[in-house]
Amino acid sequence: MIVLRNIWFSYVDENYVLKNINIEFSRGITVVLGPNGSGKTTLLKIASCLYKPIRGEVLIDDINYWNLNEEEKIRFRRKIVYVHEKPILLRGSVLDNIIYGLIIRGYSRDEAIKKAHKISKELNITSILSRRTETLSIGERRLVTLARALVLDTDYLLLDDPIAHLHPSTRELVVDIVRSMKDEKVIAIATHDPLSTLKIASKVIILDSGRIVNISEPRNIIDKYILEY
Amino acid sequence: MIVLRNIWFSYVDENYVLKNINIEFSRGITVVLGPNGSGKTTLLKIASCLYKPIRGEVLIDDINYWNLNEEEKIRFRRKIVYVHEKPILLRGSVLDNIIYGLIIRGYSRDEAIKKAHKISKELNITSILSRRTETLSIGERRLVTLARALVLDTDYLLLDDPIAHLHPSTRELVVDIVRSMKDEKVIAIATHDPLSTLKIASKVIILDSGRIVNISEPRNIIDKYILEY
Amino acid sequence: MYTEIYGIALRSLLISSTATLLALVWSIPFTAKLISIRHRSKDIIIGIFNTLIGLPTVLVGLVLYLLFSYSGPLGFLELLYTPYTIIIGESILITPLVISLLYEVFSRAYNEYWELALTLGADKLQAYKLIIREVISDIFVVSLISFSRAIGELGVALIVGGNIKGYTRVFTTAIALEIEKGEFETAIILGLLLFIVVLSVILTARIIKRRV
Amino acid sequence: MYTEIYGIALRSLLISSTATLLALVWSIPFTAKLISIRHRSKDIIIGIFNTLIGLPTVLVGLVLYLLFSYSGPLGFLELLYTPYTIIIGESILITPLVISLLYEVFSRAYNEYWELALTLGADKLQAYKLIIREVISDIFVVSLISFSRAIGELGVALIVGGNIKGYTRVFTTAIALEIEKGEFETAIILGLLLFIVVLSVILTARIIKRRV
Amino acid sequence: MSVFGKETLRVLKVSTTTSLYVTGLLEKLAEEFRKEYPNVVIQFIAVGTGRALEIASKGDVDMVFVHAPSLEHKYINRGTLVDGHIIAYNYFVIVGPKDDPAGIKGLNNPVKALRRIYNAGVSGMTLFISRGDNSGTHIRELALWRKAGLNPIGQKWYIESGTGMSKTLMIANERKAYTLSDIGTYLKLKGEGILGRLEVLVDKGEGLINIYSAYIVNPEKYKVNYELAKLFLEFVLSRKGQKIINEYGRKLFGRPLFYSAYGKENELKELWNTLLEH
Ligand SMILES: Nc1ncnc2c1ncn2[C@@H]1O[C@H](COP(=O)(O)OP(=O)(O)OP(=O)(O)O)[C@@H](O)[C@H]1O
Ligand SMILES: Nc1ncnc2c1ncn2[C@@H]1O[C@H](COP(=O)(O)OP(=O)(O)OP(=O)(O)O)[C@@H](O)[C@H]1O
Ligand SMILES: [Mg+2]
Ligand SMILES: [Mg+2]
Repeated sequence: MIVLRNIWFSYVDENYVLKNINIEFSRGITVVLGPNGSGKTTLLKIASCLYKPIRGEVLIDDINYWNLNEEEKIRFRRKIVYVHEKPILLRGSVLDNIIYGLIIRGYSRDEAIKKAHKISKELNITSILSRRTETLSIGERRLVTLARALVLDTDYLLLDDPIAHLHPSTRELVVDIVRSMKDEKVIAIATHDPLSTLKIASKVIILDSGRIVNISEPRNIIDKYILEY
Repeated sequence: MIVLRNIWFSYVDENYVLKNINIEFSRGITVVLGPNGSGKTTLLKIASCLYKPIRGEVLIDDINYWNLNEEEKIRFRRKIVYVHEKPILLRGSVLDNIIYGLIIRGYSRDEAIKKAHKISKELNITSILSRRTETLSIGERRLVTLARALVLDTDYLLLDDPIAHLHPSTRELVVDIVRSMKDEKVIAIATHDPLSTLKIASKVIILDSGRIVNISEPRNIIDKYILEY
Repeated sequence: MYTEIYGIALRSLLISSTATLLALVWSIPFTAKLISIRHRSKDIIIGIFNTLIGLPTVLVGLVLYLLFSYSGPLGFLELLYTPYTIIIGESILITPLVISLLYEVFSRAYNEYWELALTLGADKLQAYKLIIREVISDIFVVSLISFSRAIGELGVALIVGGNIKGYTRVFTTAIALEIEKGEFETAIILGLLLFIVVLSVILTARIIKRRV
Repeated sequence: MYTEIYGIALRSLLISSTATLLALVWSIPFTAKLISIRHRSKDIIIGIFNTLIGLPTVLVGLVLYLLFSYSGPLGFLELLYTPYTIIIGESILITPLVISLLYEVFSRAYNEYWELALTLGADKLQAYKLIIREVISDIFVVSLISFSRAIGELGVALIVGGNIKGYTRVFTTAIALEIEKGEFETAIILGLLLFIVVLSVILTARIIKRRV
Repeated sequence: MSVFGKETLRVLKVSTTTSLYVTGLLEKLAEEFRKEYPNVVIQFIAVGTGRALEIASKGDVDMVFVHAPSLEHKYINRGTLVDGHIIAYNYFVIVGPKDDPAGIKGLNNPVKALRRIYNAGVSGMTLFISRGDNSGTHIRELALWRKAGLNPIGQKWYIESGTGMSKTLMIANERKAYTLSDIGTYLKLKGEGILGRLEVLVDKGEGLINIYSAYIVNPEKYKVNYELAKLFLEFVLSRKGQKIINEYGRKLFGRPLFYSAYGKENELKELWNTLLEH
């Protein structure tokens, strides 16, 4: 469980982009919605311990992350994976990218490649495994970053707008994979696509201008969004 | 009108990613659909004369662009604006970005700023006009690149996945603005969001593995996609 | 003594900063043009400039001497042993470094911004301007490094400047003279002064840059 | 004569490439560490290295001389007037340039990849490694430029090497001697040779890099 | 061939004034010496006289060849140098533009010549380039001005170049100016065709003698290869060595660059002593 308590955050001075945030990301899928610039990305980065809040506490499994020492921090960080909204790839092949997180966790190359093949099959990207990353289309890049994260099989999975730029059928594929992990993992998804995601959500958070304006069951929200179409 | 005739294109050697493409982008909105990596981006870049096809002709208003001299090329290019799928912003403020294309076309700074304010109001981004571009959220960046393109009021408008990362209501806003230009301009939109775009489309092109597999009226397609949900 | 050192410091600063500006004046357009060449020869050209960084300064000095000597082709200008030849010499000397560094800066920006500039309707000149504007702070760092290199070079200043007291004597030639005399302490003190002068220029410049 | 020039060329290459490697060995970890400092002092530190680029080589030579001299603190090593001191001296001399250039390279990559490395579970060392791997081709260009700078410097080689025939004579000291003797043609021919030797090294290196 | 040389050989390190090295004389002596002692390597470090002595006083060389009696004297007193011997001599020359605006050509009195140059300088007709670098040549030049009772320092026509002999001669040539030079460097550069506008105007007269001495660095104070240094010094002073010095350059430059000290030791020593007060 990731618990955020009284979180305040600003990039510059006193311009708070997150204001007194209190939430728990627990087992299942939490979908984070909100207008552009409302603070979704910032929130997920705080929850994945990439940004340190100005005030407030980030508790991972009841432990205050920012009080840990360097070594413990790394142990905790290895339980969490965050996928950026803008796909950032490493030089080299797609396969190199997918196995990177496994290699640094001490897996042998063979094991890592086996796992990489498995996830690639699920995401339908085996055909591009040997491609150099500079040559990918934007949707292909996104899929590689997803594969690179999912292959780690971490307890916590935070996905930032993961299905943007994906073709509808591929989007379904990703949603299905995430749904299948719902029972074992703490998953958070920031997205602008409530239609695809709400159906798998356990909880929905709506942000506006850095404040939580609604936390509720997906049922209540779906009607609102469906109406828009 | 932009006409592509027998277009072949490859990034490396003989690996054609566009194969014998024949289409016309004419007045109204052409929506380009297709799986990730099917060649949508490549197609739009060829149509906007950024890439030179390996074989085939690109005709803008019946003129073969690649036969023009440097000076004429620029005159033609100024009629076309292409918006990248990944937002690329210039250093400086949002306003600086929006007026850039006007300034280089010889507009006075005052005129340019007036136009920038108008389009910003339509896109609901006046509040961020003075922000430095490094500090924007991804959706905000996307909106700025759209504003920067739309403000130019060009005859040809080619948008590559323009509504990815946008919040549903903002997406509607963009779609409405584009719809309102439908009668005067040649517009092409590559997208993974048929639901939002097909309703304004005049023509739909479906790409797969670099080939056009379908050109038709939007009606015929909508049913197919709606079924998926 | 005090006024002499003051003169040396001022002279060194003026000569080297002018030389740096001069080198930028021709290196920026040249490099901007160079990156847009698709041809293979680009690699060879930049390889040559990389190599020219390693031309010993005394050799550059010698070639300039032969050019500007009374019996050389530019002798009629009567510029030898004046501060102006040092400026010319240093600007030529640092040009390969400036171009090599700018090349890396521009290539990166070129990939990112050239196409963007075209989509927004820029002609070639405007596209170059846009790229230069995007990397202006990198260009700035390149100029600091090159200025530092210029003020620290000895060979050109010595051979075409002549280390003439009160006229072409700069920090490096003064230091070399003290070393030759065996007056090591004086040399080191001059070196410290040079360090302090250049450091204050560079820190001031970096602070101004940060504010921009 | 032929074997002497052959010796000079080989010696210059060996000395300068070893010096470049040495400078990289300490500059890469140092700079990697430096970029991750959030403190303001980072600006001042890099400003100092920018400035040190401009220390005259003769001064660096002098300081090293005083260190390695028989009566200096490191005199017991008996390294003065050997090629090894030239290697040490050149590696120290080019360090500020190497660090200044690496700093720019690393800062850019740091902004892009540090956070990514953390999200994938990298510890600090692994994150540094990742950044270095991402910019390896830029590091490569930095080494070429620095190698060029090292092989072209005169002051250190002259003062701590002594330009001893057949032992510490390298291209630049040989050229300086010929100029001193007034044998300008020989100096220019040696300069051309130096150019050809370095150019072939650099072009070969760039071709290999392209293949990787 | 080993790139870094054969270090198993016995090595003699010698710091020397540039003028001796640049003419090639020392390499020639070393070459002949090695015919007798093939296992020996002699390494020359060619620098200005000031630095040559300073290096010696730090114990970095075994032997020095220099030509500035007053400086040498200082280091002898400090106990840096032992076994001093005059090995050769020649004459300083006053060189200047061929049209000789100061009218000193043929004078056999350098002091008189400097007076004329001074007057011509003051009236804006000519320039004088001084090395200004504390070298043996510079020290001698200052001594000559003092003898003439004149102090040109700071005047517009008196230019301090602060560089070695070659570059100073090059400046004099460009500027059509007078300067004091050692004959060796002058003839070498002249032979290379560089000094087209200059010629020797005064080469005789009291005060122009230039005395080269060799010393061994004090083995009681420093780690010095004394035996080898002694061996080389003895070779240089030997009939054979002195003959080499006397003959050197005669063919190439049409006149001798150096005269052997052989047989004139006492006479030269006296002259050397008179030069101390500078
Ligand atoms: N580096 C930064 N410096 C200053 N302000 C920033 C920075 N990054 C983001 N912001 C601002 O903080 C606010 C929240 O940004 P954030 O990226 O979290 O929004 P978001 O909800 O993820 O938006 P989007 O839906 O567009 O991704 C926005 O107003 C944004 O402009
Ligand atoms: N620079 C490149 N070098 C080599 N291959 C490339 C390059 N850019 C794109 N490709 C390949 O060309 C094909 C078409 O790419 P394109 O970007 O046009 O696809 P797309 O339809 O726009 O995909 P997406 O929906 O993901 O944006 C893909 O297979 C892609 O991997
Ligand atoms: Mg976001
Ligand atoms: Mg695309």
